[in-house]
Amino acid sequence: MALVDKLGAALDSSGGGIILTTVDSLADWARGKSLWSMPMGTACCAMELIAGSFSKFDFDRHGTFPRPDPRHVDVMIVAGTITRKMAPAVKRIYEQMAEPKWVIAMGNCAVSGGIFYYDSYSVIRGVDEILPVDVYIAGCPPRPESMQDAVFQLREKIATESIAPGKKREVEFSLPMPGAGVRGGDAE
Amino acid sequence: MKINELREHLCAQYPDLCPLFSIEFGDGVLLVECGQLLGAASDLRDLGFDRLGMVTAVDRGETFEMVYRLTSRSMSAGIFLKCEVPRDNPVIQSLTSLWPAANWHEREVYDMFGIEFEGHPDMRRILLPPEWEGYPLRKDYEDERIIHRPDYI
Amino acid sequence: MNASSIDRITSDAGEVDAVTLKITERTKKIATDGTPVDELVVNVGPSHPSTHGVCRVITHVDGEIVTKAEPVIGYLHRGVEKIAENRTYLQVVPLTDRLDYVGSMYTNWAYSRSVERLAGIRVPERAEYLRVITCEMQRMASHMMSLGSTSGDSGATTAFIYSFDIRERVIEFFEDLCGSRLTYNYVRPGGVSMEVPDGWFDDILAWLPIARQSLSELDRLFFGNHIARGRLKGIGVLSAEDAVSWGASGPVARGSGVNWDLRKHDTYSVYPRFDFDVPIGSNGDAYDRARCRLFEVYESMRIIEQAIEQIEPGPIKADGIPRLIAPRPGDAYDHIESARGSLGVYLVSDGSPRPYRMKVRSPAFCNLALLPMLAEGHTLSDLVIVLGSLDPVFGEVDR
Amino acid sequence: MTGYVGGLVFGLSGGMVIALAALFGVWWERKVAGRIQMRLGPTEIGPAGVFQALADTIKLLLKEDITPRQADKKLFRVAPFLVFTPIAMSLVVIPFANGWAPLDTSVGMLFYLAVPAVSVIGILIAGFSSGNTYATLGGIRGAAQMISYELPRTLSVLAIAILAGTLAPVEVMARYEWWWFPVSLLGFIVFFISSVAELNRAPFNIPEADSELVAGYFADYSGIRWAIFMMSEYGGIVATSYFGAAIFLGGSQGIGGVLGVLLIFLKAILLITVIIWVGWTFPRFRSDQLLTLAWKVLTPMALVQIVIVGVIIPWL
Repeated sequence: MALVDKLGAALDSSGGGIILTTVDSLADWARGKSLWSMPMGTACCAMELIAGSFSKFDFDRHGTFPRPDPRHVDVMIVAGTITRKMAPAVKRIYEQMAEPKWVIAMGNCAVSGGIFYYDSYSVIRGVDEILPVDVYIAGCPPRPESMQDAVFQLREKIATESIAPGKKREVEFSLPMPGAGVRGGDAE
Repeated sequence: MKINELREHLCAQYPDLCPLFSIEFGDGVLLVECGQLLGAASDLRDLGFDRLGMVTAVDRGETFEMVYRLTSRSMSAGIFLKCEVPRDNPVIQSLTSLWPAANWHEREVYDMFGIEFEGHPDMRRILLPPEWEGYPLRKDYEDERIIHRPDYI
Repeated sequence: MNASSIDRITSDAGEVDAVTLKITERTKKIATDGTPVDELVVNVGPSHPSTHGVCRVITHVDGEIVTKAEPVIGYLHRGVEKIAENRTYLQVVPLTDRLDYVGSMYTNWAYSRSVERLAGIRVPERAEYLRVITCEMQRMASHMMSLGSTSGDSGATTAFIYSFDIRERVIEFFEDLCGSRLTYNYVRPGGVSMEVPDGWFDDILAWLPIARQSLSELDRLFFGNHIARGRLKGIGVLSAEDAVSWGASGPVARGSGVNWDLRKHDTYSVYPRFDFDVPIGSNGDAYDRARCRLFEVYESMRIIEQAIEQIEPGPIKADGIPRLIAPRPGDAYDHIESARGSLGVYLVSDGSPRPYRMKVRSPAFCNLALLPMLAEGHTLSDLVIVLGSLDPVFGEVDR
Repeated sequence: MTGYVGGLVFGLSGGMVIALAALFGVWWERKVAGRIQMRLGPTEIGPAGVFQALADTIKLLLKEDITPRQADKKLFRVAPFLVFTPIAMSLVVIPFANGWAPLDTSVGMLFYLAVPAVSVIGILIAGFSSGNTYATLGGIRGAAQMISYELPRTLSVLAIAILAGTLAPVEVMARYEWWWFPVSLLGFIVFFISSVAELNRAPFNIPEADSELVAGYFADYSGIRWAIFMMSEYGGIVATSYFGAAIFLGGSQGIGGVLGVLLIFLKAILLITVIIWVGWTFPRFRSDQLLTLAWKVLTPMALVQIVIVGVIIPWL
């Protein structure tokens, strides 16, 4: 358990609600704005993931920066087909990541097995069979723009999280459209 | 090189291989007995087929049809070398002594069809995990994890 | 680009002394109590920044020197060959897209050629030209990825991004053509799926000079760098004999001086109508392989220009292709020169509308088998360079 | 007692300075690298994304601090501070303004060259205690590299010390004359290259080597401990750039006040930018190339520089 979780639990139990809210909003702001990604590119989608961090799409604008080391990252982007042989490695890398951590399933293969859903003997049908997935992106492969959208959706999800274990925050989104939510977090 | 020239060339050099030669879809096919495989491959290599393009197998029910694709740079031609392996005793000579390229190809065939290669230095599964059971590309392969696609045709 | 460009590779190679760390004899280190000192086993992969996908290399190192490198593949084995047995001939085309995902057009084409041979389909000339144009553009895109990742592996991130910029433009052209950025499904049995949009050819012709300029910039930025040349020269030397006997093809074989390009020497489609050269290396090291790729991009541009000049209006699909192609029983193999080498598809038909067996002869699979031989004796830093210079795409290696 | 309080205040303010320097360095690096690569770099937080590094730091502070099971736990936890402390200490002798350094000592240059070199111990400990093959290799590479580049770096600074006749950076800045720059150019180049190597920055980042060793000696660190490694890296860049600007480029050139502070700041920024530029453009050295450069090129160059200065001195 990280120090911050202990702090959250202490604040929650001692009734320090206002402090907790303040710390929560700071934490969620920082976590949402600095989502470093572990590019778990296994197949075709990895190409779009690479394209996403390069000149044309530039995820670095949103503070999303690929780091190959699982210890340093916040979100694992599973881009591509996961096979039975690969699954233990993916799981292990997820376990190596430091809390708090999130998973984006990029592409149909990571969502459901995609084109390999039927008749394949070796493909895992969706990475959610082995990992808890936060955001799903459809597409075969999805465009890098959808990747950016996924980062924004993940920010919305992070905004509802509290540093106190098991607690949820109530957040009002400025754009209360179903499925749309805030684009770009609280910067706009 | 035209396929007929190839046949003439082959027949001139190795008369015993000549009757085994046939033409299918514009490609030369040499169907041999599995016992002769190594010798025939060696002959073809001397003839100028210096590259082993691929090794694969086809599940023909009672037998496995081994398919070797050889290509020749000097003749700009390719040829199939085929032989039938019985399903109940799938053992065949390895071509690793002639072409080191056969190493991984034969491992793949072993992985997918369970055909064992005699004289292969490293007969292990290559694509599937070592603990995998069964040989997926056999027609009778069954796995409860496969979801079969509904037939739309 | 003419013959002199090919000479340039050869003459350039002698410019800097090749730093070769290949050790022929290694003294076995013995601990004080008489037991041999264990080597460190470094597990590279299956998720590692420079394995180009999901390859695992179990590397034994003695200090920094690799004494044994054993690639473990199959982490992306999706069983495409089995799936294809349950799909109709046309339904297999999207599957082939996902094999060589850096160059989807090639597998499309190789598969389509195999089906056409099996079913006796004649492809209209315009379709052949479109196939050549798209596949040569795909070659540019694929080689830019390979060159970029070579520079990325050696630490030059900016060169990676510069080369990716060229690739990105090619992908934009493909997007205009068929609406997809990566998996095109464009080349299909009997022709191609779509007619080109208006002005597409003009846009390409206008862009090619810019691409040449960016390419020469990239050339200066990366290959002009002393460190880069030192990193690539003398690394992973592959002799011509080994290249042939190990079945290597494409830039890996040509970097070793094996003059073998299917477009030229076992020609297919409309390639005999174009004037182009095949760049050949002489030393067979990572540098020559990378240079071959760079010059092939220039040659591809020449081919594209000639093809756009020669192309004439006409049908883009063969007439009378049924939705369910059911060829007569038999087996056929056809191959094309992909960015990684000779890519072949072997199809067996039993007369039904589904292939009885499909086998993809993947060049990257054969090339990757060379890794243990090439990496041994080099440092751990060179292992990633050697792996990158073989340019494996694991969708195709593992299938 | 006052001594301790003063030390505490001084240490805390020093920590703040180095943290600020690191925040600025990270942001500047991402912006400069972005511009080099036809990108924008961070844009979202603050004007031109200037607070991006702040968000990163807060996030890293709040992240789980993992100590791997296979690690030597005590050493693993202490190693980041062993790297950070010497680098932070080296900032003490940097002249940030005309005639002022936090610690104006007569052996400032010696202090600056000697103290950060201690951080090699931290790197070695970090690598070994992680119990991870990548980290171990990274630690060994780091130690070999940092030790071999100590020599050319120290020799290169000697030339200026001879010219100025002092080892105090503040004094050097005061005595600087314009013609020292062409005379000590060779030494400056050696100093610059070997400093980049000392800092484990690209193209000398072979201990980190993100395409080979994933992250090298800090591969197993997460959260705040990893942030400390990053802070010491950027603190080191700032320290080196300021030191180089003061010693080789004349620093504030005798101009006092805010203008002088600005002048040395701009010179340091120039050097930081060059470090970033080179780092993102050049391929990484291989270990043997690295040692060849140190022993066959840089060390002789530094010796030649000393000879040049030695020849000139009698003519003054």
